[in-house]
Amino acid sequence: MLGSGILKGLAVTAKNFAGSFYDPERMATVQYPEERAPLGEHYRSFPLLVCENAADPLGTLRCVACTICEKECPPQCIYIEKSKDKKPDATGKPQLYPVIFTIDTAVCMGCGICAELCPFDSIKMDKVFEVTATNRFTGLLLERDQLAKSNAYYHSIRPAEAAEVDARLAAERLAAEEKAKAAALAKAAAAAAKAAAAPPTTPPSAA
Amino acid sequence: MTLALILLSVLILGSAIVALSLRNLIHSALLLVACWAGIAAFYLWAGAEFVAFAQGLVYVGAISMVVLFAVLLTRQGTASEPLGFASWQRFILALVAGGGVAGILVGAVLGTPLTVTTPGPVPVLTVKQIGAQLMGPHVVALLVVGILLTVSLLGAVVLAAEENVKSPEDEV
Amino acid sequence: MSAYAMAVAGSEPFLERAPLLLRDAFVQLLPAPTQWLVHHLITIVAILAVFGLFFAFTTIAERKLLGRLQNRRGPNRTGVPQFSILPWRFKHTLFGLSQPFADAVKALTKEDIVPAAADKLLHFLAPVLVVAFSLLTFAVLPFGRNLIPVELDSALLYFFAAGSATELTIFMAGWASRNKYSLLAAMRALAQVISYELPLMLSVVPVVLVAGSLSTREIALAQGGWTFGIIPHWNVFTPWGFAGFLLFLVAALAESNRSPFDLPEAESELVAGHLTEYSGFKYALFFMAEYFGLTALSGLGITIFLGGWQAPVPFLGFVPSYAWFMLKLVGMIGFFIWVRGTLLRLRIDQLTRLAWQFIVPLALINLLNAAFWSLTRDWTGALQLVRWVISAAIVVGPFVLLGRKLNAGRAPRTYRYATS
Amino acid sequence: MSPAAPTQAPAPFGAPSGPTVRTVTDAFHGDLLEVSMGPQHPSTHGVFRMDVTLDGEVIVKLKPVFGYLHRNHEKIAENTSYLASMPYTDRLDYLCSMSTNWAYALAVEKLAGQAVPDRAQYLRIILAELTRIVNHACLVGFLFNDLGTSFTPLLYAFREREKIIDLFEALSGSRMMCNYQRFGGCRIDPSPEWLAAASRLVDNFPRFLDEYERMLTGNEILLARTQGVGRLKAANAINAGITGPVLRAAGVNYDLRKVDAYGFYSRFDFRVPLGEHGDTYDRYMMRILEMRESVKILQQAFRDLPTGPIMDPKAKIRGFRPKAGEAYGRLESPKGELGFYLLSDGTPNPYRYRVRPPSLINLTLLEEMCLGHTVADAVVILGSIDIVLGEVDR
Repeated sequence: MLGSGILKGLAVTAKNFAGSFYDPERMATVQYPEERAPLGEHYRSFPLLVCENAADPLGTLRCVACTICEKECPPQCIYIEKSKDKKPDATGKPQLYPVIFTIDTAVCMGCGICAELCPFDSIKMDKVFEVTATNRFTGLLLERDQLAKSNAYYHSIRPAEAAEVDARLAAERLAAEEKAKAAALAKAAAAAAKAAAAPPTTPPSAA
Repeated sequence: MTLALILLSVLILGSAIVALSLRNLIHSALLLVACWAGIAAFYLWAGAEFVAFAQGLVYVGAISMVVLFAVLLTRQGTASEPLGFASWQRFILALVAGGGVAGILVGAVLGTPLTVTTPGPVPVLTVKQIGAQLMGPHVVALLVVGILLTVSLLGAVVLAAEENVKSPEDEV
Repeated sequence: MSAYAMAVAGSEPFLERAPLLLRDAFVQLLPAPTQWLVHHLITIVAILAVFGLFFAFTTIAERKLLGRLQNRRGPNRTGVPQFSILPWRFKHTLFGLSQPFADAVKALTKEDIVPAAADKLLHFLAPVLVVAFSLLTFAVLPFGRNLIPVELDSALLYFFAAGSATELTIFMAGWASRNKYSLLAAMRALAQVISYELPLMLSVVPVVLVAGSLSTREIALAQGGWTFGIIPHWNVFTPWGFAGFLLFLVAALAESNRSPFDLPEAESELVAGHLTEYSGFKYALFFMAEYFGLTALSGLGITIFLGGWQAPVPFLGFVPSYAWFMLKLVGMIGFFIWVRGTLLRLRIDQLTRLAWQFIVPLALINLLNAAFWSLTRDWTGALQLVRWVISAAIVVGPFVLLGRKLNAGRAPRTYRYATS
Repeated sequence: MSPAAPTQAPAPFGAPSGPTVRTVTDAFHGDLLEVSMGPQHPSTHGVFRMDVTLDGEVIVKLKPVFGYLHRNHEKIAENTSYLASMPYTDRLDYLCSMSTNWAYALAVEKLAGQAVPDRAQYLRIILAELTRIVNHACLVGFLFNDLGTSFTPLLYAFREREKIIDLFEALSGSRMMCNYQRFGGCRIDPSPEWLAAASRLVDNFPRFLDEYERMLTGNEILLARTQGVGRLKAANAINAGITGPVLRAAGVNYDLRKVDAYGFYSRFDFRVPLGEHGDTYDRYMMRILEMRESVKILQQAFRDLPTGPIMDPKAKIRGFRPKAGEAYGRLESPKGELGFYLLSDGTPNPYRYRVRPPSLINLTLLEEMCLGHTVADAVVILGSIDIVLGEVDR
């Protein structure tokens, strides 16, 4: 009969009206500034640069200015200038570091490809999404010191991933130390062998 | 009361005259509506409540819509184009028709014996009484009007139904 | 207020008379020559104040109700600001109830844009007139046992005469804007009013026939009393009254341009229809007029079908009549909001087809039905049952037949599937 | 705006051809009205424009105008590496980034001869079908908005869509710009909790569909507004290269999930709903029925999801350089056949990159569907075609 479909529709909306008062399945709204929906483990907003020490963020950046991210960034929002000198990196190896590292967050689309491709676990995706600026040119252009976030912060936003990264880095560092030790040992051994081959009057010294 | 009558007459006559002189058809039509509204107000002033509201309902509410609809649907080109002088024939015909109507009206007005006496208390005519009058002594007139309107409605339906283009929805 | 009403008022409870007493007390304070004027002014001011506020809260109620229907919360932030003039530090969102006032401030402070090509005078007049016409209709509604602003013998006629002029203003707005969407909206408004003025009146005529009066007061009074002490003698509880009420609801929705008949405004097709070129306070005025029109039509529906200000059950008779009226009004508005939250919009040709092929014939049949009902007034006992059955059959039969014809060839379909 | 204009106008679609007989009512025909609907219009689903010529409210001519959202997608892709185009494909059909990602990954994998592990194949099907549900729910909601509801069906659909979108966010880090598929697998392995939540959601989804259908499918106004409106003939649809639910609503059995059986679709048991009339109602029902079939596919996928790696260990993320050659990868996106054509010259960038966007090609017959209908119908027909301007304009 004419009108039955309309009546059914009215019944459904009435059910939803009632349901919105008690059924969280129906009323899924979160009252934003007071309540916040939890962000997922993999949530990403803008990139950040991980540094080892929060007290000296620029001195302990993991970034070695390899510019892979700069080249691969789809919207080309990263600009890097390499340093002239070298500093030891996380694994103690002397590396270049970025003198200038800027990300234009007005251009950045938050795809996370930079973080994915970074071989040094330096650039990672942040989770802050409440970003405002009063100047659209300078305010959204993030410099090195604004981008640098400590490893502890990285741990706080992505615990699982950060732990994995730390473990990997630790392993690398260990490997590097082992290698250095092995190299030192080898050197010592070589020196010892040399010393043994030399006249015994020379006292054996540590290399 | 007299002041009200003067204001009403100014409204009615003024809007009618301006409506005639304007070149913009829509403006004229709207002024015509204002004129009708003024007439309704005049009936109200005269104590004919029922007629006043009927006037408002039929003219201001319905006929104005039809007039506007017709203007919008049949308007050709811009509305403000003044009509040129077409032919003497038309001029004479217009004169005859207008003069005829004016003559009848003037004759009717002058022919009515207007007694200038102070009337006694006007009997309040209820809708019921009007209805009884309509259905009683004037039932024939009412029926004739009804038949006339029905015939015109049917004519309109026939006119409108002549164009029988199949809409794409009908074809399967 | 007529002498009759005053005489009746004398024997009524205090609450029933309170508004009149208040008015009279105030009027007495003034010198005698101005009393009649103040008397009327107070009535006008009271209507403006009450229904102005009612409009304000209807907008928030609509937004919140629609929100709940759609599983949202609706506006719930606007409340008392912290730096208020209140002596104590009080900050509360008040469930967003002060939203309409914030909206009013916003509408007032917005730029008023008049298109360069627009017909300036008509563009300005349209919002003014639309509010004026929609307010006129309040004059004849009986808000309470003694609360009728103007008692007219042909009140219903007046109501429709005043109400039908609002579509004219919509036409003015649409045409004066010189916008193609607005022009289409103007045409739609005209077509709509031509189609729905008649059904609206025809749906009311049966009541006039049975009550034997065009006066809203008489019609409301005629619906007093209860059967078996619980079923009120409202027109809606008769077969012809129920059918008439449904027809009235549909026609009233169309007349007040509410969803599913909001064709002139049709936001998905015509951007905002006749409102496209309006901004700021003029836009708010149209909005206001729409709600006034809706309120007035709801008030009329209550008066002629839902027993007016009569209490639904005898033991609640102590509640003042105007409270009942307002309660019913809230219910009606709530129903309209509910319908808006559910239904889709009709197309203009379907709208006119619905009017001419369904509602007008049904309304005419319902008129016959009402005639039958008033002729068989003295049937009692078992005959009463027969009367009910016949009356119901008179409306249900044509309803089913016409409905089938209207919906011919359309039904939910079943589909075939391919598995490879 | 000449008085003779009505007779010069093309005959409405479906009007009887042959010599026109002038009737009395011809005299009442006014001027034709040209309205440019869009690019700023609430119902053109983005910055799309329809130049319509109206006789009263009936459309006698309609010209779709697009390109307002042109972003040089294909040329940009030819100047960046293969991987860097992946996030850009999110922006093609921004409602269904998971499917679009997959289509691109499919093309690149074909080009590079890259294998995909089983778990990744299943994940892709899960995400593509979830995307189909997201897209169809959105579409149906927007269609009802075009039909004039006050957002109610749209918000119900969005409520359910939001749950799926939240899953996407939890998995890929972004709600709509997922950037999830990679050449040779997927980016992130979902946790067991994620899979459980997704499975629960899918199991509950038919309840929502039932309620939705109860609310609207039998609604008399919906039937009147959509049945017989915007009819598309199967032959015309095939000629125009229309694909997806629009084609199937016209009764043509063509679903790439069956035709190509890409991915692991051959392992799944599902049916393809077919329409009969090709009108707006059929297109609407195709979406509803496809959502029900998607739920079936998803339930099978969650049941059979294998364990294992999600990325082919031989896949190269950095320095990806496919051998010279060409490939066309296509899949059944929610809107139709979405294809990526790639021509490689052995450099890190594709030499030629071309998208076959279903939205654009489905749009080509808009005029044919709309002629003879009113403005109100044109909006609904456009809504039922399901376009996303990001994909139309690229």
